[in-house]
Amino acid sequence: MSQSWQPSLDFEAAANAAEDGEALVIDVDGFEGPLHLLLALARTQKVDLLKISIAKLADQYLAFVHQARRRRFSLAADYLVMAAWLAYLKSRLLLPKKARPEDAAGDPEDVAAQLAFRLAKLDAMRKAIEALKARPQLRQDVFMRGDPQAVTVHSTTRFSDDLFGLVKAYAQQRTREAGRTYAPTSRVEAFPLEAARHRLREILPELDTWASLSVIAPHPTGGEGPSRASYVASTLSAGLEMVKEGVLEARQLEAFADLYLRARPAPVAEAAP
Amino acid sequence: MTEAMTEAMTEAGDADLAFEETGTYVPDVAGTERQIEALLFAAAEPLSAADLAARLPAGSDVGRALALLRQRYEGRGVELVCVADRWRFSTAADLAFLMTEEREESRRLSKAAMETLAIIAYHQPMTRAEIEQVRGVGLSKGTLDLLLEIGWVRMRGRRRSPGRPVTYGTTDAFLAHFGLGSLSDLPGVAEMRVAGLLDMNIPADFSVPDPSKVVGEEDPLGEDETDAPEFHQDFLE
Amino acid sequence: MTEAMTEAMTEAGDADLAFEETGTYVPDVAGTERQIEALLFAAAEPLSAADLAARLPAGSDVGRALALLRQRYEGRGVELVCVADRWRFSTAADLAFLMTEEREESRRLSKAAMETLAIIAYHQPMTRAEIEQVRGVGLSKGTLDLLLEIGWVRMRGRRRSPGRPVTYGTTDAFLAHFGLGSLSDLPGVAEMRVAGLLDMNIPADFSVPDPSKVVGEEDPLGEDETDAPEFHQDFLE
Repeated sequence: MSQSWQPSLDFEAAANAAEDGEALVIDVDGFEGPLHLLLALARTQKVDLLKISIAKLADQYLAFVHQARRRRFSLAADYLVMAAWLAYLKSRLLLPKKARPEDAAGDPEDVAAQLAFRLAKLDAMRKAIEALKARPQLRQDVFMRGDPQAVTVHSTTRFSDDLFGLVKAYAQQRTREAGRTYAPTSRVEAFPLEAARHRLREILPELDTWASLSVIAPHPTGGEGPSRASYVASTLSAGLEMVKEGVLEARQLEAFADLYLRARPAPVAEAAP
Repeated sequence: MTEAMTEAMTEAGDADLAFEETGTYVPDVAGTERQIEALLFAAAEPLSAADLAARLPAGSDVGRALALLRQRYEGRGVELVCVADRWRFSTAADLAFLMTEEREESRRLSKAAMETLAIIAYHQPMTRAEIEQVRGVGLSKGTLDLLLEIGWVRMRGRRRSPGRPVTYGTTDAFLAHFGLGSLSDLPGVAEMRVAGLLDMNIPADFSVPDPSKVVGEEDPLGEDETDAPEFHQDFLE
Repeated sequence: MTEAMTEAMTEAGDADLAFEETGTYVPDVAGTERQIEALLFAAAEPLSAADLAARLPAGSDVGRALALLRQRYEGRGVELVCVADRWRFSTAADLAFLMTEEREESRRLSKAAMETLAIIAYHQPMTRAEIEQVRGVGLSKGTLDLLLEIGWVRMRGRRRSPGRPVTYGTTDAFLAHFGLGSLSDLPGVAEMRVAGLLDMNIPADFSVPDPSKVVGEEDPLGEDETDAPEFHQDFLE
């Protein structure tokens, strides 16, 4: 088996793949998958991808995988399956054509052509990347007006939200909701009246001006504890009790409007020095 | 057109350095003019001659290039003006009438509104209480109003349940905006996973309803109900 | 400099209406050119010919004025370019070295992301499975997500095939970033299409070498590929 190809291999890809930091990258010296490795090998032959020798390519591939395996015990299954496949394909190609009935794998020459096609396709995409990268890119090579002129705007709103945003919002919120629903601590809790009373007395000094009940009532934290409705209801009940005691005043401008609470001003006699 | 300007234009694009008698390389003025043109165009604010000089190759004749550039743009739709010793391009004063045009302002929905819209889209018909139940937080009054106002959400009918709450659904305008042929084109669980939107640790029985199949019983809305948002629902539910 | 351009320049600033034989007033092209120049300079976003026409006096010859304007700015520090069917002024690419202050921290895409982007751009619409088929390797979760997030890739629709998978395509923002007028301006796309390299399956007339060559040494490929099995299935799945 020829070893001469190896020193000329382009290992630049290794550095590139390492920076990806993607968990699922199958990293064998920087080749993401069997096709990428095959393409790199085929390129070193410096021939038209359509005229590559599958037999030679198979040998090189097998040698590479063999080497890589020695250094890295856990080699991705993809590489091994491809190796087995290439070995099989090579054997089929080397055997003289016989009147053997076609098996499920099909004519080896067809399969080899298919492989050559896929390599040519991947190679075309590689070249496309280089061509794209070589183009002047916005905000790196070419720049738009840095200071667009203020135009008197008669604005009509157009929403720029797209389907991805919509689906993302849905998935995020459902995922969150699923976590909440399945959390073992999640259970219905009420905000005890005692606690509401205690809390209201605590913040009484701050209630020197009218404050809305919806602001005073605590907000639920995370997915646990009483619901917002329970907070509001208990705070309202406690507040009404304290109105009766004469330490609070309540006020509502009209039916269904916000309810406001305020500490009843202290009698002048007590406030005087 | 002045002599200098014509000359500058024929040399335009030629940013080579000219070799002067003194033996030092001096950037040619046409190249400098071009560079200043680009700098002033891309700058976020007006630049002084000193600002420009600091960003140009040493030895650039900023003053002369600015003069040429100003001449070049004279009478054009865009003019080079100097205000408080700083240079900038601005549109010609006589074209101001063009600049008072209407512009579409691109806006994005708030997170809450987007989530509400998504829930209505996937689960419709939904009552307000049901939306809150899925989101796990209360729905502020403005959120639904906004979606109704944009025209992406409509009142569909009334649920056959106590209180007969109003149900909400999406509109054709919603489909059109998001490029959907029909509600069945909304991506399902498989696509969400594929797009990386779902974690590995979501429950195994996680599913997304098929919004093209209406579940839950509802009655059509009454005649004059269609354009009155249900404010009292906010308090009843 | 062309005849038309010289003429246009001498008339520059003259936005008067010309009286034509037909008896209707028609805006003259030099005036239109000036107005377009101002509009595009002032705009924060690229404008399409239709956008421009909507903001210009009725009857303005936008197409001709744009052509003249493009010529006028050829080789200047600022150039008129058409991206994604929209027109914008942008600085000349060769002056990038001056623009250090305007340059944004470039988002360096991973090799996998770049490959995915190119595959989508050249083949769109593409399903995720098809992208994986071309790359010969699975697509990790974050890759498509990132491209969608940047706004260079969007969900386009669904393939009419079993499972109705979501298809992906590129956006106008992608074209704008790489300065492409349209998808047909993608580098090498015409050649690739002719060579059959953008087909998903090996084309019937795909040029394959003569199979009568020495087996095992030279390429032993067959001629008819009509029912060649999908190779990727053998090692990918």
